[in-house]
Amino acid sequence: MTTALILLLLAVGAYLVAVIEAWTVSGRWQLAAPITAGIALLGRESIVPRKLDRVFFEVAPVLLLISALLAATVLPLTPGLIITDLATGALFINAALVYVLVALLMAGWGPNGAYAMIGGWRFLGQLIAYAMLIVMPVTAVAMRAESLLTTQIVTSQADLWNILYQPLGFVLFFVAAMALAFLPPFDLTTATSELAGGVEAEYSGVRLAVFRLGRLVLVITLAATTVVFYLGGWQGPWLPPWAWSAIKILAVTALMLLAGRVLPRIREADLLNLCWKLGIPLALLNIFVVGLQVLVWP
Amino acid sequence: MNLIAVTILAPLAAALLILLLRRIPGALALSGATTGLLASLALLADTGAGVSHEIQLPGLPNLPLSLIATPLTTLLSGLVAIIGGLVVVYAIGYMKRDDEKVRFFASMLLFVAAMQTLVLAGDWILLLAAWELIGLASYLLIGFWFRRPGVKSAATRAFLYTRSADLGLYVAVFILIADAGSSDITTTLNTGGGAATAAGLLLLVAAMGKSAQTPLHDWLQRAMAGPTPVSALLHSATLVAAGAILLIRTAPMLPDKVLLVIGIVGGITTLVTGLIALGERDLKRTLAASTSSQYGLMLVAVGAGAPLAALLHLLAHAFIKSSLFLGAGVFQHSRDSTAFSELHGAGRDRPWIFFGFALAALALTGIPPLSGFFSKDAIIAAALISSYAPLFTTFVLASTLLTGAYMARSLRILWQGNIALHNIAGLAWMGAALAGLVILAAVLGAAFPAIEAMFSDPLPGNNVAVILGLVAAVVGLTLGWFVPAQRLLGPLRPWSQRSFAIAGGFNTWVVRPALATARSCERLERALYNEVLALGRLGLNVARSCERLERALYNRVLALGRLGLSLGQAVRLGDERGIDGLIFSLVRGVTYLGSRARRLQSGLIHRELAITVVVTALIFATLLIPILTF
Amino acid sequence: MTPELFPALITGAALFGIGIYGALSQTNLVMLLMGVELILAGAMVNLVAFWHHLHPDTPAGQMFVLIVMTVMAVEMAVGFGVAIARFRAIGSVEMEEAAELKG
Amino acid sequence: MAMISAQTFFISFFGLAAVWFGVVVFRTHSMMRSALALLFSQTAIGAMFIGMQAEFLGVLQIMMMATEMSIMAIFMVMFMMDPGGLGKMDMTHQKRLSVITGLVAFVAIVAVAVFTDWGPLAGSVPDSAQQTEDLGLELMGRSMLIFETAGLTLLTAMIAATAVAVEPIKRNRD
Repeated sequence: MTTALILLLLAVGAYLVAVIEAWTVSGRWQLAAPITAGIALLGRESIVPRKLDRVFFEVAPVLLLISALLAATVLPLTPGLIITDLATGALFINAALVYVLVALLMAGWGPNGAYAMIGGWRFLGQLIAYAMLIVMPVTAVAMRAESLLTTQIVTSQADLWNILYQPLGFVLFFVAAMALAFLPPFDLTTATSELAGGVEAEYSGVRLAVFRLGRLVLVITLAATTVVFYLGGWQGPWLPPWAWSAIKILAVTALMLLAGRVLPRIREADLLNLCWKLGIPLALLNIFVVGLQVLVWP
Repeated sequence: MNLIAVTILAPLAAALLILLLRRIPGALALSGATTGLLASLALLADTGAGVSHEIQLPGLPNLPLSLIATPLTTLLSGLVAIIGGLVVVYAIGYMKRDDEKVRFFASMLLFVAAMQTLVLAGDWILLLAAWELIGLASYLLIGFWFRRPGVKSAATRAFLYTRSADLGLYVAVFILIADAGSSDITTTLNTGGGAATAAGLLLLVAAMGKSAQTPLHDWLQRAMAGPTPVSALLHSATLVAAGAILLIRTAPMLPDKVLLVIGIVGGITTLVTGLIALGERDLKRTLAASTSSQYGLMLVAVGAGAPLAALLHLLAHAFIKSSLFLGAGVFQHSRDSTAFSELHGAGRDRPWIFFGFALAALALTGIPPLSGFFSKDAIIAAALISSYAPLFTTFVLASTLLTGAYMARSLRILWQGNIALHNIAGLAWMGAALAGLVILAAVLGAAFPAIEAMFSDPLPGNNVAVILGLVAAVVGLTLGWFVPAQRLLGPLRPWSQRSFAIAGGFNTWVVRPALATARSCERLERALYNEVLALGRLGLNVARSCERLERALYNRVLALGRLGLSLGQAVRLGDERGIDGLIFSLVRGVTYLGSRARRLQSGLIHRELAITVVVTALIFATLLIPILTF
Repeated sequence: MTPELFPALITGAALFGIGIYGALSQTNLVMLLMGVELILAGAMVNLVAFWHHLHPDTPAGQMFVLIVMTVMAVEMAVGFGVAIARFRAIGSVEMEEAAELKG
Repeated sequence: MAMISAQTFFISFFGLAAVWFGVVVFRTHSMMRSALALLFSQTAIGAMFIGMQAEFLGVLQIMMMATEMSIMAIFMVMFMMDPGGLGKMDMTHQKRLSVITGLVAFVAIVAVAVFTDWGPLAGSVPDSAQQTEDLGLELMGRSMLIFETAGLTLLTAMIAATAVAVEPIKRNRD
């Protein structure tokens, strides 16, 4: 029952993400656009390239969708509204999201196409850049909550949200999350302008629809994760928890998408430099500071 | 801090500082001397007030070193300090042109410090040490201009004289300490009998040496080679005085016979040296001779049993003679010589200096109310009442007459003549020092009653003595002023020229013994040499025999070696046949196995991995056997 | 005889064997590393199995697994470093061509 | 009993998956495939851990191995063309020896596993939150030295590998 509800909510979320993305691109509210686009994709012929690696080609979109869904399973939207409250939830989110990489590698490798492969490898480099910046801020969050349970992480922010408690961690995590969702300016994998869609280049029809859906779910999941980790989850005055979760998640989504629109795309070499020479030291500093804070205000 | 210590250490410290810093020696010397002067004056005041100071130093086992402040010692130390200070002031001017001030002032202050130690010494050992020190310091100072001809010999001569006389002091001190069982002077003064006699005579010898009594008077005049301030110090308060001081301090213990001898020696000295002074052609030498004569007078006083009178005359004479020398130094500077032939009219150049000089001369002659008058007529009185009155009185009166004569003579020579004015560097300093000394020399008589009170021992005095003394002095002066010295001396003149070197003076009394000792030493040395030579020969013989033995041994060893060689040959043969063959076969086997093993080691990682795994598997199998078989 | 352990232990053994085979048979350095990874994986399986079935109350077993994971990471890093250096040097990572260790 | 059997089934299933993927690693000619096969084998092992209620380790294994094997994949493609060995060429040597060794090792270990008496089975396993806490305490407590050493070793390996791998700097004499 809960699972079904969560899946439904995720579908709605994906729809809203699509709407918001369209709005950030075109500036107009086209509520029907996602639906029509989806139907169009489903109806279109799905072309299969020659000399492809069938397994990877077929598995990749599904794996992307699945990993995003798996990550979503440990995210509490309201108290009790959570599929499985794993004792290692925070870690499990990372574990599930790493398979986004695997999916993209498959999608890049499978169709036996140059652009796709380049996109896939690029994402690997991108992962090497952002992976640490996902894990280390989460470590700080877990330090404050003294647990990996996502629900406990949420309740640990009852008096002060982590965005205020560890703003540095929030910034790092936000950037890393955008890189993980390969949103602009980190959309090196699907750089429409230079790689003709990168990993998406060879996909069409149903598979492309699944791929897009997976990406939308990934975005909404990451937004939810950010909310859970840093924005106090469902907590908030006056309004009921579900409303707060919805508001926060949508706001974070909009922020992510808008940020991508105003920033120029970044080269992966620069991204690596930035993350390893600036990001990781900052993350370590964040852990240190949070440790001190935890000692000072338990 | 004890005043005695300051009195002694201040000059010493100044000397060391001068040697260390090697600059502003004058200022340092002056400050050091002044400090010592103040300290010793305070000491004098304390002692006058009855406060007694004493320092006990750990010396030889149960012979502690001590410094005591009795009226006598403090008085002498005050004298030394005053004269030392003024002479230093004078020297600052006198040595202005000299470029070895450092050495000069350093040894000067050392001299002062040593003298202070000597006068303040409370026990014989310290006194001996100080005695030696002043000997050394005087040697340094007399030989100060050692580059000038004759100076070295003069210094050496003075040193030898005093040292040879010092032997007497040593023996005397040994006798005294052995007799009294203590090195404390005051306790040793109670000794009597033969020991006292022997010690007294030996002390007299020492005093004769230091105070240049006949027949050891010769060195003093030659010591004029030193700088004038040195002469002033030497004659007035320090070196020469030491002899007299020794006798004055030990006077209480001296038996009559010794006193008689002392008196006779002093009397002869005073006459002989007076004549010498009269016959001299050199101002400073005249003064030197007169010094000897005055000390002779003091010895007479001691012999007459009036050490206090001697002490008073010592004080008076110290100031007088130092002022005389200082004046002479001025004249020397103005004429670059001390020969009378050059000094005609030198007095007119600087009337004030001459006035001071004349005042001092009159004081020495004993004209009232100058200090010399009181001390001298005290001596005359003592001679009159002494048990050998006729002898001593003649001595004293004759010496007084002679004094007047040679003083008048030198005054005349200095006055008559024409002016030849040179300007002298540092005249201000010299004049100041001279003035101070002359004033003291003039008015010191006023202090004598206080000193008598301090010693609580009234001076003998009567009108007869006064009249005799005055008569003698005036006669001497008139003779000296009007009659030239040659005629005055008459037949004695050639002797006096040779300064009465009785029995060859220096040669007889110093050089011969020295040479004799040298010869005996040489003889001893030759004997030793022969001994050593004999020993060497013996050693050579032993060595030869050893060598013979060694050669024999060598032959034996050689034979043994040959035997060993032949054995080695045999063994080698055996090796080549048997053992080598075995080893070679072993080597071949090893190389064979190695080539086999090398094939295993291919360097290909998978091969090596495979080998590793297989071997590990075998090992595990062996480990598994027990597990699988139960 | 404790049958509860069989699934895990046999899996570990199989992984170990496969790893041995890979490490020995592959001509390529990276494949060889894969074999080593498999060997370590088998070891980890056994460790976890023993921990779970025999000493679940002592975290030391899990700690050991963590150490093994570290070892895997180290082995990967060093192996790839060597591979890159070798590839840069002679343009290939074929084991057949690597006989420099021959003494 | 049912729980145990379900668990055993779970473990066995993922064990079989792990082994199967392990075999695939050396069966395929596509480097990409072998790398990802190894990845899935490791993932299956992680799943086994979770099945054996070592939740933290399982999740950690899944996460780490995904990254590691992806990196391995790119190296594979870098160093040997794909398909590996350019087609049908055999990429193995001393095959028989390897097979035999592998089989022997497998049999021996299975024998040990089967014929050894591993002693009494422990009862219930503490719940995963408890485990995680214990593990953390263990790491920060008794085993701290070991763990720090491991971390240090890892750092050293990273630095060394980088130093070995970077292009040697051309020292131009001027």
